[in-house]
Order: sequence, then C-alpha cells, then structure tokens
Amino acid sequence: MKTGEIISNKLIQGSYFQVDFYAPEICRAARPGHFVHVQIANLTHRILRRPFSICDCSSDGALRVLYKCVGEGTTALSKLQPGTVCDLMGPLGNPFLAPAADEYPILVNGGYGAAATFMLTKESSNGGLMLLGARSASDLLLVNEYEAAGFEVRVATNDGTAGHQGLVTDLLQQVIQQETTRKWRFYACGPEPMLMAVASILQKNHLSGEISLDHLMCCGVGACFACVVKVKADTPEGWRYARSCKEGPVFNSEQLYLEK
Amino acid sequence: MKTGEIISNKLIQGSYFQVDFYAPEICRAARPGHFVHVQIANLTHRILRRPFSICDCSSDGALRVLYKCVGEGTTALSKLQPGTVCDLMGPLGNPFLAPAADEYPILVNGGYGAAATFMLTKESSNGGLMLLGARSASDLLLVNEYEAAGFEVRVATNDGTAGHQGLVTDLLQQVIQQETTRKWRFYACGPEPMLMAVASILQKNHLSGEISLDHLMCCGVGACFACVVKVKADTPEGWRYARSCKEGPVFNSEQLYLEK
Amino acid sequence: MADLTTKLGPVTLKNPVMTASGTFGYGFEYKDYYDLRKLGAVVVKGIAPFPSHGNPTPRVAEVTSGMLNAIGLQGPGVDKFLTGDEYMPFLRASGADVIVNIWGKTIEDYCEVAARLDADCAGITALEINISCPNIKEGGVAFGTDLNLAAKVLSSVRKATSLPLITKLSPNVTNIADFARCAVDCGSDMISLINTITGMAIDIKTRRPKIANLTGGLSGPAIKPIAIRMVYQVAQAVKVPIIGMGGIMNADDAIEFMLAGASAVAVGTAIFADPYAPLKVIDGINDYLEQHNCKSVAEIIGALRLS
Amino acid sequence: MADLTTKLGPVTLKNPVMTASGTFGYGFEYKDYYDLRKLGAVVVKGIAPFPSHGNPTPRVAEVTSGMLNAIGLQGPGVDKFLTGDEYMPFLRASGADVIVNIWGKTIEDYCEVAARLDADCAGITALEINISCPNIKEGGVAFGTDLNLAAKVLSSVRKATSLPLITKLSPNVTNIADFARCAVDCGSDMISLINTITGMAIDIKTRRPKIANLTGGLSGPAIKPIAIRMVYQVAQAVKVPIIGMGGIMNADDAIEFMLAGASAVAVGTAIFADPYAPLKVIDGINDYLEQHNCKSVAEIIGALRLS
Ligand SMILES: Cc1cc2nc3c(=O)[nH]c(=O)nc-3n(C[C@H](O)[C@H](O)[C@H](O)COP(=O)(O)OP(=O)(O)OC[C@H]3O[C@@H](n4cnc5c(N)ncnc54)[C@H](O)[C@@H]3O)c2cc1C
Ligand SMILES: Cc1cc2nc3c(=O)[nH]c(=O)nc-3n(C[C@H](O)[C@H](O)[C@H](O)COP(=O)(O)OP(=O)(O)OC[C@H]3O[C@@H](n4cnc5c(N)ncnc54)[C@H](O)[C@@H]3O)c2cc1C
Ligand SMILES: Cc1cc2nc3c(=O)[nH]c(=O)nc-3n(C[C@H](O)[C@H](O)[C@H](O)COP(=O)(O)O)c2cc1C
Ligand SMILES: Cc1cc2nc3c(=O)[nH]c(=O)nc-3n(C[C@H](O)[C@H](O)[C@H](O)COP(=O)(O)O)c2cc1C
Ligand code: FES
Ligand code: FES
Repeated sequence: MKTGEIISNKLIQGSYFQVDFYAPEICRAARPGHFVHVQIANLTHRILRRPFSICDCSSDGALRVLYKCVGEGTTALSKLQPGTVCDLMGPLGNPFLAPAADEYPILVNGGYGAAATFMLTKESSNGGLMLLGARSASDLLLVNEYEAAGFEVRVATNDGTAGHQGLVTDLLQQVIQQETTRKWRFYACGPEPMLMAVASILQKNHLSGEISLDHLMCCGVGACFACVVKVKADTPEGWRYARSCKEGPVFNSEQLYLEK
Repeated sequence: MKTGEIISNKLIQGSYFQVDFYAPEICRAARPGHFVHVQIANLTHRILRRPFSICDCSSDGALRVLYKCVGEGTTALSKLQPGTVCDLMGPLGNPFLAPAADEYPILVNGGYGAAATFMLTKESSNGGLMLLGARSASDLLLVNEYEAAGFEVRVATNDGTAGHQGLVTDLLQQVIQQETTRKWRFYACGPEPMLMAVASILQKNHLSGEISLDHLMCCGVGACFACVVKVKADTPEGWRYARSCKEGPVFNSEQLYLEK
Repeated sequence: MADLTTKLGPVTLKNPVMTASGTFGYGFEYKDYYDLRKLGAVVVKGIAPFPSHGNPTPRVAEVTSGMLNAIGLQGPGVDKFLTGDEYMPFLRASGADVIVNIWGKTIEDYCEVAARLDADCAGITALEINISCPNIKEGGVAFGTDLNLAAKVLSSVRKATSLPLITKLSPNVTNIADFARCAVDCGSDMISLINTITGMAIDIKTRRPKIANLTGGLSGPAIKPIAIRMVYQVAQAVKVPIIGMGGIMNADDAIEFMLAGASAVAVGTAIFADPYAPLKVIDGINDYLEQHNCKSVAEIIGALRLS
Repeated sequence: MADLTTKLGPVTLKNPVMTASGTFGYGFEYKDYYDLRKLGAVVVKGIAPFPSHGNPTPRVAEVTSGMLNAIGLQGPGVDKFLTGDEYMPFLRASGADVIVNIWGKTIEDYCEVAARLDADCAGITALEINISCPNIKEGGVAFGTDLNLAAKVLSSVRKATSLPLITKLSPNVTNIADFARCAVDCGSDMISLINTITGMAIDIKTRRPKIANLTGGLSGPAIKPIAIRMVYQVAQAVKVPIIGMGGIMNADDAIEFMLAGASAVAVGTAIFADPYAPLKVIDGINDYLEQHNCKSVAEIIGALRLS
C-alpha cells in the first residue's frame, strides 16, 4: 500500500482545507482528473476510504488535495497533524484527455471542481477559460492560482456576492453563444445536478466535453459496483451502469445517459 | 459529565504510563481505593469506558492514574496529548477503610495494585509496610514513592530480578508468622489469582483485610451487573453476586466467597 | 420548545425517550446524575417472580462498536422489587414514569410477576414483557423465537393484568413482522424492539469464549441498521405504537428510528458511555423538531420519504 | 512457515484465505496489486445466466463499523463471464484458484448457470451457491430463508453439476443450523457463511433511505460477533467444512472464526479498506500457528476450549 505522510494540512477558506501528502510515487503517475483514495486514520468506527481529486503534484513529491469539511471523514481528516502517515491508493480512475495543441480548454466548475481540473492548467499551451460557480464568494476556490497559470476566470455565485448572480451554466450558455473564434475542449467538475445540466447543454449544442463525476465510492478500483452511473449502451434499455471509479470519474459528456 | 484535561501523559517504566488529569472536583472527593471511569476519545469503534484506580490527587486538582498498556484502550490512552479533554466519571466505588490511629497498614500488591493503595500512605499515622509482587524488577511500581512516604517496601519477583524470588504471598506468609508486635490492617490489590490467594491466607489465619478487585466493568455505577463477584450471603447457595463497581471494588476479605 | 408529549396507545409520556431495560438498573443508580423525571420513562431491569443470581462471569465482552452481554437477568425478584429501598419505593418517590420489564422461565412465572405488579401498581406506567432475552435456557429463547409459545405467554399475561402492555421482540427471527402481529393479536398495546442479537466472541490467546455463557446479546451502534430495518418492517405490519431501540447513541440515531416508524425510543448501551445520553437525545430531538418547524413529535413518526 | 494447506472436502487450497464474493470483483481489478495465486481462492462476484443491471443508486451507505450494500448483483452474465477478457479467461491465465459464486431468479436460472460453468469448468475449483442475497426481490430472499425452497434449489443445482458445491447461507433466519443441515442433505460439499444481514439507514436531513433499494445488506466488523456465533452453531450441526466470513479485518478475526469451527475464511468489506487485507490475514495466521507451535491449520479448527 502506498503511504503519504502529511506535510501540511490547513484551512484555506470557508470550510475548505488543503492537505499536502508526501507521495512521490503517486505524483509521478498522476494525470489531471485522477483521484486518490484516502484511509482516514483517526476514525476507527468507519471502514471506507474517502476519494479526493488530485489538485496538484509537485516535482518534490508533494501531492495536494483541497477538501471541504462536509461530514465525519473530512472533519477527522482536517484534524490530522503534519507527520501523520496516511494510507493512500492512487492515482486512480480514468483521467481527463489533455487538450490538443490547437485546443482552447473551457472548464466549467462548481465547488471543489476547481481543484479537480487544476492540473489541466499545466497541459494547455493556449491558456484557457474557467467558469466557476459557487454559493457565495467565499466558496470560490483557486481563482488566483488559475489566473496565475494564464487562465481567464469568470465566476457566478448564487447570492451575487461575486461575478454573475446565478448559475455557472448561465456563463456556459453565454460562452457557447459568444465565443466562436477558437476550437474548444470542455471540461467540467462539480455537484451532480450542475454536471448533468452541463452535459445536457453540451448535448443540445452538439458539443462534447469531459465530465468528472463525484459518486459515492467503496473500492475505488472497479470491483464492487457501488459507484455506478448510467451511460449510453447497446442494451434493451439504451443504457448500462458504468463504474465511475474505473471507467470514470471522467466520462465524455456524450456517453452519459441523461434521465428525462 | 466531569471532564479532565490531560496535564501530562508519559511512559514511566516498562509498559506503565502515568497520566495526570486536571479534575479538581474529583480530587476533592477522592478517597483511597476509589476509581475513575474514563472515556477514551480516540478509539471511536469502542463504546465502553475504562476503569482506573486513582493513584494520587494533588491539592491543585491534578488527578494521577498509573496504567499499563495491555490492549486497545490503554494503548489509545497512551497516545493522547496534553490538552486533550477526557470525559471522566468519578470518584466511583467503595473506598478502603483508612487505618485507625493505632493500626499499622500492611499492603499486599501486585502490578498496578501499588497505585490503587498509594493514597493510603497519606492516611496512616504510623507509616506502614508494602509487600509488592511483580513479574520482574522493571514491573515494580512506586517503590521510591512509598519509601519517601515512610513505608517499608519488601518485594518479590517471579524471575528473581529483585527481592525474594517467588510470590508476594510468600512474603505475606512470612509477615504473618514473624510480625507480632503491632495491630495490623491488611490491604490488597493486584491480579485476581493473587487476591484470591491473599484472601484465602487471611481467612485461614483468622485475619481480615480489604481487597480491591479488578473486574471487567461496564456502567461503573451498579446498574448493569457486568462486574459481579461472589460474596458470602444468606442464600441457599451460600453466596450472591455483588457488583464490584458499587459494593466494591474494595471488599472485606471475609466477605469474599472463595471457590474451592 | 417543541411539544415532546408522546402518546403511546393508553399511555402518555412527557417525551419519547426512555432508558432500555438492563442498562439503567432501577433508576436508583443514576439518581445523583439527574432528576429521573426528565426522562420519558425509566424502564427497569427485568423482574421475575423470584430472585435470580444470573450467569457466571465474565458476563460482558466488548466488540467493535458494541458489546456482548449475558448478564442472565440477575435481579431481586418481584417481592424485594416492590419493597426494597433502592427499587420501586425509591422510584415512586422520585416521581419518574416507570415501566417494569418482566420475565420468567415459564408462562406461570410471567403471569405471576404481572399479577403481583398489577396488584401493587402505584407508580407503574406499563409492563414490558421480555420474551426475547437470549440468555436464559429455560424457555427464554423459545418464547421469543417461536410464534406459538409467544402467543401463549402474551395472551396469558394479558389476562393477568390490566396494566398497559408492551411486548419486547427478539431480533433473532426470520420474520419480525409475524411476531409483532402475534403480539398485537394477543392484546399488546405497544411493541418494543430490538432486544440484543445473539453473538459470540472468542479470546484467541486462551481459545476460550469471552462470555462464560458462550453466547451473549449484541448491543450498541453495530446493530443499529438491523434495528432500523426491523422497526420499519414492524411499522408496516401493525398499527400500535412502537418503541425503537438498538444502538442509539445520540439524537440523530433516535430521529432515524422515529422516521422509520417508532413513536418513542430507548437508549441502552450508550448510557455506559455517557449516563447523560438520554437527556442529550431529548434535547436533540427538540432541536431537530424546531429546526424543521415541527410542532410535535408526531410529525416525524414514520415520516420516511419513499418517493 | 507452518503448513497452510487447507482441505475442504473434495477441494484442497494452498491456504485458508479467500476473498468474499462481491468484494473483489473478478480478481482482474486487483491484478496490479498482487499475484492472485497468493490467495487461497478468488471468489468472484455473483454470476447469473443473464447479464444484469443491478439496483438503482445509491447502492451503498456507510454505517458504524460497517456498510450497507444493495448492489443488486450487477454482472455480465455467464456467457460474457466465460469469454470476456477481464473475467474467466483472465483468471485462468492468472493461475489463481477460482470459486464462482452463482445466483438466479428461479431454480432454472441456478441450474442453467451451474450447468454452463460445469461444461466449461477449466480453472474453476468450486461453485458457491448464493441463496442468501437479500437484494433481489424475485426469489433471492425466499430461497435463503425458506427451508423448502432452499432444498429445492440446492438439490436441483446438485444434479446440474459435478463441481464441488458450497452453499452460502443467509444469516436472516431464526435457526441457521437448520439451513446448514438442509444444504448438506441436498449434497453441498461445504457451507459458507455469513452473507450480509438485512439493514436500513435513513438520512435524517432528507428523510430518505440512504439506499435506493430501501434495505441493504450489512457487512463489516459490526456483524462479526453474529457471524462467529452462526459459524459455531453450524459447526455443531454439520460435519462438512465451513468457510467463515463476516467482518474479518485481520488475522486475529480470521483465527477467531477458525477456533469457532471454520476450516477457511473469506475477507470481504476489509478489502475496501485495504486491498492487501487477505494477504495480511494469511501471514498473520501463519505467525499465530508458529507462535502456538501448530504444524497445520487443522490444529486450530474448532479448537475453542469450553472447559
Ligand atoms: C472521484 C471523486 C473525487 C472527489 N474529490 C473531492 C475533492 O477534491 N475535494 C472534496 O472536498 N471532495 C471531493 N470528493 C467528495 C468527497 O469524497 C466527499 O466529500 C467525502 O467522501 C465525504 O466524506 P465525509 O466522511 O466527510 O462525509 P460523510 O459523513 O460520509 O457524508 C457527509 C455528507 O456528504 C455526502 N457525501 C458523502 N460522500 C459523498 C460523495 N462522494 N459525493 C457527494 N456527496 C457525498 C453524504 O451523503 C452526506 O450528506 C470527491 C469524490 C469523488 C467520488
Ligand atoms: C476498579 C478497577 C481499577 C483499575 N485500576 C487500574 C489501574 O490503576 N491501572 C491499570 O493499569 N489498570 C487498572 N485496571 C484495569 C484496566 O481497567 C484495564 O487494564 C483496561 O480496562 C484494559 O483496557 P484495554 O482496552 O487496554 O484492554 P482490552 O483491549 O480491553 O483488553 C486487553 C486485555 O486485558 C484484559 N482486560 C480488560 N479489562 C480488564 C480488567 N478490567 N481487568 C483485567 N483484565 C482486563 C482483557 O481481557 C484482555 O485480555 C483497573 C480495573 C478496575 C476494574
Ligand atoms: C447489559 C445489558 C443488560 C440488558 N438487560 C435487559 C433486560 O433485563 N431485559 C430486556 O428486555 N432487555 C435487556 N437488555 C437489552 C436492552 O434493553 C436493549 O434492548 C438492547 O441492548 C439494544 O439497545 P442498545 O443497543 O441501545 O443497548 C440488556 C442490554 C444490555 C446491554
Ligand atoms: C459490496 C458487496 C457486494 C457483495 N456481493 C455479493 C455477491 O455477489 N454474492 C454473494 O454471495 N455475496 C456478496 N456479498 C457478501 C459478501 O461476500 C460477504 O458474505 C459479506 O459481505 C460478509 O463479509 P464481510 O463482512 O467480510 O464483508 C457482497 C458484499 C458486499 C459488501
Ligand atoms: S467504487 Fe467499487 S466499483 Fe467503483
Ligand atoms: S459495571 Fe455495571 S454494575 Fe458494575
């Protein structure tokens, strides 16, 4: 099993924390969209690991995860001190396809989605655009970091405390209508309803994109069928359940079977 | 619920640790032989508390426990850092009867038993004698502290690394045969087989003493009947089950019903 | 404060939180901790017509997120219970609502203890018939896991007392709903569940059972999902009020039971971790009701959403 | 090294540690973790004669010291299992000992899948008949909790194949020993137990069940004491070898099962916490045998001391 000693673990904003693990092996293999499956040591009445997108990997082996405290596992994680050694599985999953040399990446993110796509900034030769949605200004993650990496950032907040008041999908509609000059490649990560809306907009506009889903996971390697999501398939029903840990978490938007 | 912030928690010898809790309320009420029932916070898959004899109480509210790492609970306890707040119930149980002014206390202890009787040193106006048994020299607890408190200490070890090679009950037999000048009061605490041997020696010599038993406990207050021990009683069988958390842990040796 | 008044058939309690039988002694043991009148009811340790030593030791073993016990129903017997200072006289004086858990080795035993309590029922709110204790070899197991025997003992007890009756079900059965229906048919006013699930643990060093009785009853958070399922199944099967228990550690757990169909709950093993757990559950239920704009507990009972 | 060779009736395995069906996929998913030949056997996810979508999501929920699952036996069906790259052809090439867990909605389904595997049995060590999956409405529950139905399906499968047969029992019954005897009477060579225990969990915020299927099977350390008890009961009732499972997290747990009477064990939910758990269990059993001067695993099977 791979281990990751915690180098630092701190609150960055709102209820978001940033943890850096020393995990050189995982760092070497990690691609944008990959995740790590973390055993949270100080939660002895919980068996299952917690999956987190790899936000960043440094050349000296520091693997960065941004996480939101939403429940027992993430709260326990937030209390782990530097020096604690965690058991990590990874990198896992089907990563994003990097943008081709002539492609302009457009990221559509909500919440921690900004972390899941961050490593794409290193794969784009043309910069890119991130559309970022959140409940409130304080939930907007990594805006400076994306800008520093040469990406344009447009934001939408539900409460209007920053950028457009409304949904990130409003921004996506605008972009699709206005931007025509470049060859796009779409990427999206965020809460499921948002992703399904993104997939639906893309499908309606005969566009395709890469969508990273966040489904409840157990094994993380395709063995248990806990994490499935409906994808189009040649079955009587027109769909099959694909394992989002292995066949995903990144799916092509055209693959996804959207319920009416 | 009473709480106790850990002031210090450190290895003292062998696999014995000493933890000091800041628990002024419990300190004020504690008598020799009392115990505290400790919730071990970092063991979330275990429900039950762990009982520990109160070894010492200082006037500034520091409650001392000496404990041996024998399993999950005590190992988890040994990892708690100063500043951690633990949930404590106590003082609990039926304490030792203090020696009368003209009595000379003779303590017969094994293992952490030396901790359970330590507060008696403050209750004796005539000093006293402790017979202490252990597997090996490194398991002998509090010898200097007892001597500093004006007690004579005689030791027995199974492996002969200190004092008499053999059992502490050998020392007890000797004392009963040799010492005749003073009015004794016996106290004993240690592993169950040793205590039963002590009780049997006392009963045979028509002596009585106070025996502190260490039985598996749940509630600690007499509600669940987990911790029972046979005591003589006016029943058809000649015994009844007494709750050692409430009617004990200290029983008079004459009360105990010894199986043949 | 939301209205926590809880109607359980013929009985009305000030709130829906009780102590589970066997985990709170006779109330007396916790008298210095808090006013027992704060509890919905104090359910006392099982009472038989005779005094009883209970099982040999060790009687308990800790297991992952729970414990095994085979106390074997040690107790003073009904006579001493009705007269001894630390039993019923204390409880009467305390003003607490009291539910007496009863058991026996034969049908006659059950009827005798029920009749004795009926005759001296001041301060007794209801009887809880424990047909489910898995630890007594003489009958106990069979009563709770055999429908015919259950029917016999329950209808006999019904004739022996006019006190409100709660039947406490054993979870060690294939179909819990059958036993609930049987209890209602035999005149029970309420159903309580679950009792402990039979389990076993072995010390691999000594190769001996960790419980002298070989098997013991599993309680604590480990059994909660099973208990929730059974409460739900019973709620679908019968119309009488249900008292849910099994692994309740906090108000969230209690609310889960109520959403599944329990009108009241009992806190058991959690009391060993924290004697104040029942009071915290009461407060937490109140907070939940307020946060969800519910005026009374009735609004959340069976309020599981299925569509 | 102690001798870990394990004789299970007609089958001999290199060690007594398997993966529990449904928790190790088809072995393929863990191929990069270690050599599957290190395992006593790979028990694959349940195979039916037909491909199957399984249940709607959410399919799992974490609970205290365990999890609920209602995967609903998603799978490729026997045809694809026998031919698809990531299924039996991979396992054959891997050299692992393979046990195929089978299920169906009807007796005919069970016989069909057994016969198909019998006809193409290269690399298959035994079949494990899952009569205990609590998630499939059409029959699954009834087979495992009704003695008559169990007898019918087990004796029919016995006729459909000459492969060694393991019957996997459901714990959701009053008397597990009855089902074990039934399985042996119907020609099973081994008994495995326990499958998951039916449970339920409710999200108190949304008031919805945490599992779309409403109920799910409880697995993990929470159920271990129940599983140990049932293995012990079955070991007293039948003479065929027992494969014990339910909450095994480490070698100590596995040894506890063996002392209770299991000749082999399966590691399930623990694999989600640590894919290497089965190998650690193998090593730990070896250490225990060496420390206790046992020459073979046989010396600890059923070695519980009662006096
Ligand atoms: C591939 C993948 C990548 C992820 N990357 C990140 C990341 O980079 N940063 C981050 O903060 N989170 C990420 N998540 C989500 C993260 O795994 C969950 O927030 C975490 O498991 C919650 O654990 P908990 O014990 O704190 O919450 P729990 O106590 O288990 O649950 C708290 C609440 O969160 C819900 N919840 C639990 N797990 C999930 C889940 N997987 N998805 C949605 N809701 C859930 C529960 O239903 C409950 O309402 C990712 C999830 C997946 C599948
Ligand atoms: C009144 C009383 C006072 C005590 N005072 C002290 C003290 O001052 N210092 C001290 O070190 N210990 C004391 N003990 C013993 C202490 O409570 C246990 O060692 C502790 O509970 C073990 O917890 P664990 O989780 O580490 O061990 P577990 O993992 O629970 O068990 C490890 C091993 O210890 C055995 N064990 C567990 N509990 C007990 C017990 N109560 N008695 C005997 N064996 C047990 C188990 O059977 C097992 O073999 C006292 C016990 C009682 C009842
Ligand atoms: C130590 C102990 C003693 C018990 N004694 C009784 C009893 O006398 N009568 C009874 O009906 N149930 C008894 N029970 C069962 C509890 O009342 C309750 O049904 C069970 O423990 C499940 O709840 P819990 O998980 O909250 O403890 C006992 C349980 C424990 C742990
Ligand atoms: C996600 C999951 C899927 C399972 N699928 C199957 C299955 O297909 N067939 C089967 O017989 N048992 C299945 N089981 C039951 C396990 O094989 C095992 O009997 C049970 O989980 C108890 O063991 P454990 O506590 O070690 O997991 C499944 C269990 C889990 C957790
Ligand atoms: S989490 Fe197990 S298959 Fe995806
Ligand atoms: S520990 Fe509960 S009665 Fe003693």
